[in-house]
This record gives sequence, C-alpha cells and structure tokens, in this order.
Amino acid sequence: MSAPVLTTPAPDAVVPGRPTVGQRLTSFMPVIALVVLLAALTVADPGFLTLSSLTAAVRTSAPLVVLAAGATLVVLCGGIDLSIAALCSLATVFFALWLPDLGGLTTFAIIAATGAIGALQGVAHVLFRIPSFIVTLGGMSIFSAIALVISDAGPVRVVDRDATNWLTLYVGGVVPMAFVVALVLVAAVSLVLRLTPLESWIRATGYSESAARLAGAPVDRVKIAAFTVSGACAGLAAVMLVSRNFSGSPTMADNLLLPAVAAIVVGGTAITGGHGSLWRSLAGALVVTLLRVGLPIVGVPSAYEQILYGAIIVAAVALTLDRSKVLIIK
Amino acid sequence: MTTNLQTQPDPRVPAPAPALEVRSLVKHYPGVKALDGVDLVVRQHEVLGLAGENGAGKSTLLKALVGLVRPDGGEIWVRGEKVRLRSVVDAADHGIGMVFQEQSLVPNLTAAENIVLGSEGPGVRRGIYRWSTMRRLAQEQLDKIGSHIDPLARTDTLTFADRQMVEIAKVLRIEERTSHPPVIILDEPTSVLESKEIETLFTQVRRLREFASVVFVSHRLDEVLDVCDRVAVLRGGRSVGEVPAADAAPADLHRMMIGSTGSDDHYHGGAGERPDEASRPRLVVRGLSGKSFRDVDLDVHAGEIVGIVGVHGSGREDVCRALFGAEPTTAGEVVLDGEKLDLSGTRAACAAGVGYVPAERKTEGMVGPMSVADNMTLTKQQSRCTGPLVRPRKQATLVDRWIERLSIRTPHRGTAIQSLSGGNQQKVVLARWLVAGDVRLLLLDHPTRGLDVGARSEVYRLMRELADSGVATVLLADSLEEAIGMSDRIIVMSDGRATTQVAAPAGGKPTPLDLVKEMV
Amino acid sequence: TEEAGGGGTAAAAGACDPADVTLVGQVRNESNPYEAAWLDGGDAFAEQVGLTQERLTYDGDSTRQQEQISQLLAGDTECLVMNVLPNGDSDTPPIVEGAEEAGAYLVTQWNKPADLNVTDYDSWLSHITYDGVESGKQIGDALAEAVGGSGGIIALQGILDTGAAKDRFAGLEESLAANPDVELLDDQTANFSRAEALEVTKTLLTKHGDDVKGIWAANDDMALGALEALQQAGRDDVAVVGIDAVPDALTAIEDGTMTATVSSDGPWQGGIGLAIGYCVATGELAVEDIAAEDRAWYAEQFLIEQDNVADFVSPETDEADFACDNLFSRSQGAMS
Amino acid sequence: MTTTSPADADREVVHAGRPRPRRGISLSDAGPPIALVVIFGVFAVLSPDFRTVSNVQNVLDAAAVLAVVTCGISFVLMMGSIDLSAPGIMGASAIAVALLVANNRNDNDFGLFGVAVAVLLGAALGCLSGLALVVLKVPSFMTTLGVSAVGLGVATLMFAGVQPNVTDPMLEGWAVERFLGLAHLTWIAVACVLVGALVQRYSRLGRYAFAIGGAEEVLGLSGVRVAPYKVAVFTMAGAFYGLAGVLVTSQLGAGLVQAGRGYDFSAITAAVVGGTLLSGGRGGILHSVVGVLLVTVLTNGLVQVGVSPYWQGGVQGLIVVAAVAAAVLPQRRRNQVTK
Ligand SMILES: Nc1ncnc2c1ncn2[C@@H]1O[C@H](COP(=O)(O)OP(=O)(O)OP(=O)(O)O)[C@@H](O)[C@H]1O
Ligand SMILES: Nc1ncnc2c1ncn2[C@@H]1O[C@H](COP(=O)(O)OP(=O)(O)OP(=O)(O)O)[C@@H](O)[C@H]1O
Ligand SMILES: O[C@@H]1[C@@H](O)[C@H](O)OC[C@H]1O
Ligand SMILES: [Mg+2]
Ligand SMILES: [Mg+2]
Repeated sequence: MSAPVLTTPAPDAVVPGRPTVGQRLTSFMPVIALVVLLAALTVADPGFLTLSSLTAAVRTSAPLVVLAAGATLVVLCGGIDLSIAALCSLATVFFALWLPDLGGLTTFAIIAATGAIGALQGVAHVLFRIPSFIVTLGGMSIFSAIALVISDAGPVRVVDRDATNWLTLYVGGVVPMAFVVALVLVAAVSLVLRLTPLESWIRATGYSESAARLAGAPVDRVKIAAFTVSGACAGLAAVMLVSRNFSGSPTMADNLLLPAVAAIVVGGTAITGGHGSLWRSLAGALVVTLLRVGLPIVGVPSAYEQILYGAIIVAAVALTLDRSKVLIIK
Repeated sequence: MTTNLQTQPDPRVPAPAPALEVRSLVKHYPGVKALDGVDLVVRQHEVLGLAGENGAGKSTLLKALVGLVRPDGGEIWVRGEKVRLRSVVDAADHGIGMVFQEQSLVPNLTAAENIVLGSEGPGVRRGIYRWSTMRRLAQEQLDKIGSHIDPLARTDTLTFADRQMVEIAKVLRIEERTSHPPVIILDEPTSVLESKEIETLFTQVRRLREFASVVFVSHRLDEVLDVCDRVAVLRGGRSVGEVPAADAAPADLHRMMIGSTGSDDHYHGGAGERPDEASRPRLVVRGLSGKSFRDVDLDVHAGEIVGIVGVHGSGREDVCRALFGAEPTTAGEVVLDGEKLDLSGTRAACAAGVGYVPAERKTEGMVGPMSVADNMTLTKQQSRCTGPLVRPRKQATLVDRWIERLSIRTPHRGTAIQSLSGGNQQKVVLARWLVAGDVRLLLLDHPTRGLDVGARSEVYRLMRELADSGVATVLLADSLEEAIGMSDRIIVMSDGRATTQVAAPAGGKPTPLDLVKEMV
Repeated sequence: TEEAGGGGTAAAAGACDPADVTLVGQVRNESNPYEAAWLDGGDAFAEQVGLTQERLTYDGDSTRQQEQISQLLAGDTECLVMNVLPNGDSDTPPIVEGAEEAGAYLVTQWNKPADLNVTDYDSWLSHITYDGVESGKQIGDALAEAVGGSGGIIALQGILDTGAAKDRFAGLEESLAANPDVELLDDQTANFSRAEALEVTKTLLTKHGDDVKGIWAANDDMALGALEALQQAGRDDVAVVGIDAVPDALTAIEDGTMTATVSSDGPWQGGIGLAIGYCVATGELAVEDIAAEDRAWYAEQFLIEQDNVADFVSPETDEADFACDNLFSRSQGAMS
Repeated sequence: MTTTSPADADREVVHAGRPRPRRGISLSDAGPPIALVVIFGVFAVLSPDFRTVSNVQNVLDAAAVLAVVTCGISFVLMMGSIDLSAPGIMGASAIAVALLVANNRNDNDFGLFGVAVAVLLGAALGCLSGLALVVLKVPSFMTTLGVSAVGLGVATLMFAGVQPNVTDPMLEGWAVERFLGLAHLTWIAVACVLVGALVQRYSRLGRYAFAIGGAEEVLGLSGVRVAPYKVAVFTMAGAFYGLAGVLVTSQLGAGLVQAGRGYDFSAITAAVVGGTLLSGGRGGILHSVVGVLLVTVLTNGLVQVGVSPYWQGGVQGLIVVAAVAAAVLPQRRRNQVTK
C-alpha cells in the first residue's frame, strides 16, 4: 500500500538545529566535575596525582562503573534497580561455589544467571505492575537471604585464581584490565543503543511510558531487557570483586548500592527517566570513587570526610544535570 | 497615563483607555520568532477573537499577557498603564486571568481547591484550611456558570467537560480579585467540549462582557465569529489585521490567516471511488465487550471512513483503544483482512497494521522531550532501519519528506516535539503511522483537536487520500459536523452500545439533528 | 600485558629511618566507642615514637576498605605500616596480598580465614585476635552460673558473616553442652548493634515471657541494647552477658545490672599493631625473628565480673607493652 | 439515508468507564489494610505467642519510631520527591539530644529544651535538603543523600569517641513508663500521626504537598510559588526525623551515631506498602501508618513463628512484594504507567 501523495504549499525553510555551545558544555559537565575534583585532591595532597595512584583509582572503580552502567538502563526507562548490590553479593557466592565444577565457564555462567534473575524481576515488574522500587527492594532482601543460606553465612574462598586472573592484568602496563572491561562494556552497550532503535524506545519509555506504549514501542520488553542487562552487569561486577578479593561473600557488595545510584545521578542522568547515558554514569562512578578513596587518603578526617562527601555529591549534580531536559526537579 | 486615541474606533465618544494593549511584542525561541512585533488592543467590555494558524503565536502572546512568557521586546499596557508582568499572580493583580489550552488542574485535589487555588482568600486562614468556606467560594463560581458538579469531588474523577467547566469557574475568580473590569483569556476552550457545553460557555462569555473583556481563541472560525465582537488575526508572529465579527465570514478570516484563499471543505465524501459494500469488510468486529462497552458490532471496509458518534461516556473511545490492544476486552472477536486480530497489546496491533492516534496528545500521543524525527519513527522502525540498525540518513530523508508533505512547522527534525505548536505536534503524531506506508486500519481519536483550519483541511485531505489508497479508518470526530462530513458511514454509540448505524454517502449526508436524536 | 603498581621486594627486615615511617590505622568507624578508642591508642603509640597516625575508617563497608587499601598501596609504600581491622574474614586475603606485593608492613586483627597462614607471607607480620570460642564460652558459663545452673536463655548473635560472631556462638554451644540444664530458647542476630538488639530482645521477651532467665550477647553493644529492653519491659530478673568491656558495660557490671563481659583492649590493639610494624620497618626486629606462634596469636583476655571490674574501669596502655622486645607479652598462645 | 436500529430488548446500561465524581477515599485504597489484617490473622493463627496482648503492645511500641520517621517521609513522597536523609538527621539529633539533656559527658541538663533543640537541628538539616533542591535544582534523591552524609559527619564530630549516655529521667522515662499499656514514646508517635494527618488534611502546607505531587506545573500556572512549600515540607520531615532520633536515644539510653541506620529504606517501604505512590500525589499519613504496622507485624511475626534469622529478611521481602502486588493487581490497567 503506498502512502498518499499530498500537494501542499512548501514549508518554511528548515534550518539545521545544531547544539549550542551551552548544550555541548552541559554534556561535558560530568567530565569537568571529574577533573575539578581531581585537581582539588591534588591541591590537598600533591602526592595524590601519580600514575600509580590514578591506576589504582580506575582499577578500584571498575565494579562500580559496571554496576552503575547496568542500572543506568533501568533508570533511563524510568525505574530503579535497588537489587544490584545484593545480587552482586549473591553472584560472588555463586562464583566461589561454582568455580570448582565449572572452571573457566563460571564467569559466563554467573553473568547468564544474574541476567536471568534480573529478567525475572523485570517480568515481575511489568507483569504485575509492581513499582520497580518495590520489586527490587524485595529482590534485594531475597537475594541477601539466599546468599546467606547458601554460603552458610560466611565467605567462600576462591583457591583457583586462574579463572579471574585475567582481570587483574594491566593493558600496556598501566591500564587495569578490569577497567578496560568496564570501558568496553559501556562502549558496547552505548553503541548498541545508538545504532538500533533501542535508544529511542528506552528514552520514550522513560519520558512517557504511555505515549511509548501507544506508539507501539515494545515497552514491556524494553524494560525487561533493561533489568536483564542490569542483572548481568551485577554478575560481571561480582566477577571483578572476586578477582580482587579471592573469595565470595554474602554481603561483599551490599554497600555499593548507594554509591552506584549516586554515580548515576552525579553523572547527570535524570532519576525520573529518559535523559542520560552510560557514559555519564562512567564519569559519575569515577567521581564517586575518587570521593570514597581520595578524601581519606589525602588526609581528611573521618567526620569531615562525610560532610565533604555530602556537599560534593550535591555540588556535582548541580553541575552535571542538564535542566533543559528535566523540567521539573523532584 | 496615556490614552491611545488612534486605536479608538469612534472619535466622537471620549474613549476610556483600552482594557489591554500590546505594542510590538517580540519573543524569540531557538530557531523561531514566536512573536515578531505583535500589536493588539482589547477594549473594555468586548469579546475579542484571536485567530491564526497553528504556530502563529497565539498562545505565546496570551502567555505573555499572564506573565508566563517574558517577552524579548515590546510593551504591555493595562488600562492605560504600562506594566511588566512577571508572574501569573502579577497578571491576576492587574485583573488578567487565563484558561490554558492544555488543561491545567491538579488532578488529585478537589474541584473546590482547584477553583480557589493560589487565591484561597478566606478559604485559608493562617495556613489552615476552612473547608466549608472553601466549598462555598467554589460553589459561587460554579453557580455563575450553572455547573452542578460536587465541589468536593476529586478533580480526576470528573469528566473532561466538567473539568473544563472547573477551569472556567476558576478563572472567573479574577472578578473577586480586582475592582477593575478584568480581562479573561480563553485559549481554545471549546476544542474538547460538546455542543451543549459550548452553548453554556458562550452564554458565560456573553455574560462576562457585561463586566469584563474577553480574549477568545478557537480554530472553529464560525464559533469565533459567533461569539466575538471583533477578531484580530495573527500570522507568523505578527498582527495582520482585524475585522468586526458582524461583517466577516469564515473565509475572510481564513484568507487573512494564511494570506490566500483556502478551502474549508469537510465534505470530501465521495471524492474517491466508493468501496465495494458487497466485498468482505477489512475489519469485522463481532460482540466486542469491555469495561465500558458491550456487544459492539462494527464493519469497516477498505477505503471506508466510519465515524463513531456519541456523548461523553458512550464508550467509543474505549472501543478504539480496545481495537488497538490498549484496553482489555472481555468478549468478542475482531477480524482484520480475514485474520483474527490479536488484541493482547499495542505491539501486536501495530504489527497487524493497525494505527491509533490518541486524543490526549500531550500525555499519550507524543514523547515531549524527544525530537520530531524520533517521534515520527518511533513505531515503524523499518522506516529508518536496515535490519536491526538505525540509518540516520535514511531517517533524516524520510522525516524531512514528511515534514515537507504535511507542512510541519519546526525549525529542524531534531527539535524536541514539545516546542512545536499543538497543531504541528498533531501532524507529527499522524505522520508516525504513515512513514512506513503499511497501515491497514487507522483509529483516529479526535485527530483534528486543536488544529487550525488549514491544518485541519490537510488532515482531512490526508485521511481521504489514505482511504482512497485502501486504508480503513475509524474516526471519533471533534464535532458532529466533522463526523458527518468525513464519514461514509456513522455508528451511534450510547451507554456502551452501538445503537444505530447511519449511512452517510456523499450527497446523502444526514443532518446533525438526525444523529442527536439517536445519541440520547 | 604486565603488572603495574608500586611492587617492591618483600621486606624481610626494614631499614627505614624512623622519621620516614608512615603509620596507618584502619577501623570501621569512629562512631563506635571501641573502635574510636582503638584509633586513639594508635595515636598514643605514634606520639610515643614522634610520628602521627593516619586514621582511616571505611564505615563497615568491605569494598570501601579494599578501595582505601589499594589506593594507599598505590602511594609510597616503602616504610608504610598498617594496623588493620578487616571488616570480615574474606576481606583479609586481598589486603594481605596487596601489602605483600607492595612491600608494606601489615598487622591485622580480629578477622582472618582459618586456612590463611601468616607465615606464608613476609610483609604480613602478625595477626592478633581474641579467642572467640573461649570468650563465648566464658560468658556462657558466667551466665549459666548467674541463672543458677538451669533455666532458659536467649542468644543475640553478631553479624552472621564474621568469624567473631561464629566463634563466640560456638563457645556458647560448648558452654551449653557443659550446662545441660540451661536451655537456649531462641537465637537471633542483632548484627552487633545496640538498636537492633533492643527490638529483637523486646520481641523475644514477649515470645518467651518469664521463661527467659538470661541473655547471652555476642558483644557489649547488644548486651546494652538488651538491658534497655529489659528495663522497658520492667524485668530486673534477667542476667545479661556480653563481650568487649566497653565503658558502659563495665559501669553496668559495677551497678550489678549486667553480669559479665570479656575484655577486648581497644587502645592496646590500636597501638600494638603499629608497634610491631614500626619495629620491623626500622630494623629493630626482623620478620624471621618473630616466632611462628607470634605470627597469629590470641591476645590475653579476662572475664570481667562484678568482683574484678574495678581493675578494668580505666584501662591504660603501658608504653612498655610497645617496646620492640616486649611486643608479644600479651600472647596467650598461637591461634589454633 | 438508511437507518438501522438494533434495539436490544434486554438493553442494560454498562456503567464502568464513565467516571463518577468521587470524594475522598475509594475502594482501591482498601488493599493495604486488608493485607495488614490478613497477615495479622495468619500470624495469630500460627503463633499463640503472637496473639497475646503483651505482644500486640510490643508491636505497637516497636512501630513507634518508624511511624514518626514515616510521618515525615510521607509528605516528601506525596510531593513525588524522595528522602534518604533520615539516617544522618537521626544520628545528628540523637547525639545532640544526648549531649543536651543530663548525660555522662557534660554538665548540661536542658531537659525538654534540649529535645526541642535536637528537633530543630533535624528541621535545619531537612531545610538544607529542601533548599538544595529548589535553589540548586538538584534532585531530592541526591540532596537528601548528601544531607544524610553531612548529618552523620556532624554526629561523628559531636560523638568524639565517647558514648554519651543519657541520665535524664524524663527522656529515659519515655521509653519505660506506660500509659494504657503503651510506652509514652508510643503515645508521642500517635500524637505525631495525628498531627501529620491534620496537617495533611487541614493545612495549606499539607494540601499543597499533595498537589505538588499531583501536578507541580499547574500550581505554577495558578500563581502558587511551590519552592517555599517544598522547603517547608523537607524542613517538617527533618523535624520528624529529629524527633525520631530523640526517641531512639530515649529507647537506647544513649546517643548513637547509627541511631537512624536503615530507617530511610524501612520508612519508604512502609509508606509504599501503605499505598503512597513514589511518583507522588497519592496516599498520605494514614496510608503510611498502615504500612508501618504491616512491616512491624511482619518483623515481629517472623520472629514469633520462628523463621530462621537467615531467612527472615528474604521472607519479609517476599511478603512485601506480594502484598503490594495483591494491592495493585485489581487496579491494573493496560496502559498503566508503572515506574
Ligand atoms: N517553549 C517553547 N520553546 C520553543 N519554541 C516554542 C515554545 N513555545 C512556542 N514555541 C514556538 O513558537 C511558535 C508559536 O507557538 P504558539 O504556541 O504561540 O502557537 P499558537 O498560535 O498557539 O498555535 P496553536 O494554534 O497550534 O496552539 C511555534 O512555532 C512554536 O513552535
Ligand atoms: N474505566 C475508566 N475509568 C476512568 N475514566 C474513564 C474510563 N473509561 C473512560 N473514561 C473516561 O471517560 C471519558 C469518556 O470516555 P468515553 O470513551 O466513553 O467517551 P467518548 O464517547 O469517547 O467521548 P468524547 O466525545 O470525549 O470522545 C473519557 O475522558 C475517558 O478518559
Ligand atoms: O563488637 C565488636 C564488633 O564490632 C566486631 O565486629 O568484632 C569484635 C566485636 O567485639
Ligand atoms: Mg496555542
Ligand atoms: Mg473521546
């Protein structure tokens, strides 16, 4: 069937709408925030800005980057995934328990398993229409309980380190492999989003779920996919944690939840959905990591460290959030 | 104090200062001159109509008058005094109030609260609500317009029309606020009302004239001429003239709006070849039931436009949504081109070649912050993809072609759709179903809501051409006239049932009266 | 690909100028009296040798602890001495390996996997802990005695995922075996937290009512929470025991509201770890010269009851405890 | 023109779908209370210990602090914002009050005045979140997370390594003394709930908070400046957390930096389980109270029926999800937006 041919007056000249300097600047804000923070830390302790120190910082950030990147997809869809940290902890236990039997396949098995668990949460969310906050809050406690039970409430040692050794290597002698993996992940997911209709589906879902649905966008499937990727990322982050802790433990990653969500928001992704990107979360995760390790290392006393941390994350978001995209700030 | 004599129509009468005067008002948006030096005079005790194409700058001008848009240049004078309006409160203090084009009530508050919102007066003492006073204040406003709704009902439990009444009741509170005759602005208040409600509204507008000035915007030019004393016309952000309503015809206005003569002919029925009534219908609906409708039968042939008419709550909207898989059904069968139509979700409907244009454009039709291009290609990925990959060039070419074909006024395909005028937004939403050229059944819920005359004719022509190319169309029209004009056949629904079927071939159209008889 | 980072050679015996030594004490947080006292003990030792201690806290967050350690090890590690309280058993191996690779002097306390041997490492000088089984048993026995040898008790466990919690509970089980008439009515975790202990105890008190004669808590914070719950329930006939000898618990024992606790000497722990590292770094002590039984050892601990509580009310650290030739004087033997 | 009228004999009117003007609460609000009754009933059947009067008192006492926190957070959630500042604010106010009333660290003995100062400190910190939200335009998720960290830092500074123990008889008495079987502290919580409910229904602040959640932009169009109300709501929430910190201190007899640990998520869970939407505009104090009771009954009941401590968290999570699912399932619509 052919589209109708219309005879209408010529429209006004269509001028190309290039992003303005201001718009370009806001998209670089997360990076600017990162640089400013690094500069401030260096001023506080000139010894901080060394190659080995930076290497350690990016190595440290890798699991957080991966967790935040996965959860960013859920946030872009307008939801939230509070289960990532608990799922990651559970995955460290799985890893330690499965490694003796599965050997080199464990990593894939873990990522597949956590992806499936993430998908399950996604299905529960779209099928029963339970808010993602609740589904994943429930998931969080359920995964913690399972981890506690199967690990017998204790760490499970990983004796055979061959399966994770590759993550502890350095590319070109300086760039930690774990961080390279995190980078590749962010790049790959971003690329897939950009090159396929997924990006517009995800944004549409996040900005206006009902409009997206009525436009025939596969809203439910997109959401389930986002939860799946988020889960899989939790699994990958777990492998990274195991590679540096040589054990799995039922609470290992639990404290990474708020930093991961903070990383997403500090990157300038709107917590209400639609606007944001994985790259922003990468920058956000680096900012959060620098705050977590940098402040105490440069000698800020513990009590002041917390006060500074609080002030800086708020300031960072004030800098990075593009308010032209998010009209109402809740 | 200045008295601007040159704008007074009758130099013999010592004229009072105009209620409101706008001089060379300018407002730029990125890529658009929304207002390009507008001049406008609103006299005391008159109803001034404001006409203009979609995107001519009407809403922008009016928003500037209530302090919501800060102009880049020009002056606003109120009763001979130059003013700067910084906020809605500022404007209200000068006696200017507005009913917005998009409904603006707080859904989870009571009607009473919405009516007094922001100017509760004695309804709130020291931060404490006095519900009975509040209720009384609201009731007074509702009485003015003869509305019988419960002031303490939650606003989101009211019908659309009742909500519109609440908006009008709300703006009338301006009277209580100022000793001067107020200026009341109504931006397309009728686009969502039924004819009976429109009559009520007009009675109000005429009553308002006794003590106030009214600025009235509508795309229904006959309406504008009916209720207004004088009509000013905007084009491309400039004032292009004004006419006394008494000696103008819709066609005159239209000519001023677009700068040439246009046709305002709904009655395209019969332009193309009539579908073969004997052939098997493209869409066959049998015994369809859902929450708000029961046992609906409906046939639509390829190339046919079937209008469904009914009062609010007749359930026609839900029938449409059900056919698109957006509303659950409890019984019935739907067959499209001989195949059972999967009603389980919108995806399945899209895949089967069903398209749907929802009535609530802002919340359901478009994704505001996303670009025109992305909105247009959101559904039909094949139109911009090769395999699973998006081809930006392919998308750009396609989108630009449709921007041109439908004369969508947008600075760029990458512009966020929310910054377009309502009419242009609607065209983008319609285009969404056309880009792939594979729609077999199109469900149009108020597709011309808020469109200017020109845009509306374009949409009509488009619908007709789609029909001629074989698309089956179900139309929930904006007005009975539209339904009659566009449809080949009309189904009357009432209380969730399809009660009557009226043939409406070209040359044999029923009158609105015929239909109204069946609707109640 | 190759390894980067500050990797130095294993430091068997250091040759650092005493002024170049960096002292780092790391505990969970400063908002816990016991751990704050630990860091203060570290400060006291640092002052003794004319240095300052870098105080690190990780807020009970395992990952954050690792992050801080690896950041620390990325800096100058030549004369770095770390006295670390690992958050859980599983947090110890990476800290140890990191220190070993960077050649930093490390002493750990409390938590370590049983099969991780200090003697396999050069930079990991020593691991110090208290015998959790023993302390759990001691207070268990004290509790059994306080309830007159028979009756119901409830147990409040620590963070389930820690060796300390498990060992102490194992000690309670030993004690129960030795006191067959004492019945364990219920055991719940209150995560070493005073607030959680309050809630759990309240619930268990309504559940078991007057059957409860005693409460065994895996640390004093929980014991203090349990005491509040008892007070709120108007019960003064229940014996309570804990572990750590925090000041409030000692006061409660003096007052007679609490039965017993076991000493854990925070200030000493904060000092001794740094002292061991300092002595090795400055060459006053060689790793090879540390006896195998001093590489992983139980520190001296005492059961504190009303009759001996006065001796512990103001614990002082003796500078002599930190002399390089007297470092292991508080040992009660190698970890089993 | 042809007209066909299929006039049905048994023509019945289909009512659903036509919106009916409604006041106040509707059937869709009944889910959480029903869930509460069901869960209470199940535990009562399973455990004789659970259904005793003293345990019911215990449950109510145990719900007190969470109820006060939830009072504060409900207003924030009603606006569609979120508040994670409870742990920090409670920690700061807990230490502050412990140091202001008679205690073992200093010679202060300010009694009720000390309590007021602690509550004001909470309000001030809450105000800080609100200001950062409206002035810096930073989402509340972040401002409150930041303020929580600031509160913990302030608390740690005041704590200074030595536990402040409360010796003030009034504050200690709140947790111990009883009236009609409930601790004074519980009555304080009841009073908070009442005040909260009144504020919600009869004050402009409460109604505007509700309206902000419903359609913030519309308030602007009506000439209402929302910023001061937002700040006020966060300030009020902070005051509730401050009071909650005082109550925890009264219960524990000591000021703890961790006094508020975990209360942020439990309060949000309670509010949501009670039917307050995270997207704002629905629910309220009384809804949240049902949620608080539900969560507390669950915590207590699982201990009473003897579920293993390892599993308790998991079972609780499962039941919360199931309860919410059961409550929302009947209202499920095809094109519903679930965030
Ligand atoms: N916030 C905005 N940002 C950018 N452009 C805008 C904005 N608001 C309006 N415009 C542009 O200004 C022009 C005038 O829009 P306006 O809404 O005033 O038109 P209108 O005459 O009311 O049209 P309609 O009849 O469709 O309502 C349009 O081209 C529109 O795209
Ligand atoms: N189940 C429902 N719950 C709440 N509101 C509903 C429901 N079904 C329909 N409505 C609302 O009731 C109003 C009337 O719906 P209906 O589809 O029956 O009207 P209509 O005949 O299409 O009228 P219109 O002339 O406005 O198109 C609409 O505003 C619709 O959104
Ligand atoms: O109370 C202490 C607890 O916090 C730590 O985990 O282990 C030792 C205990 O005594
Ligand atoms: Mg307009
Ligand atoms: Mg309709």
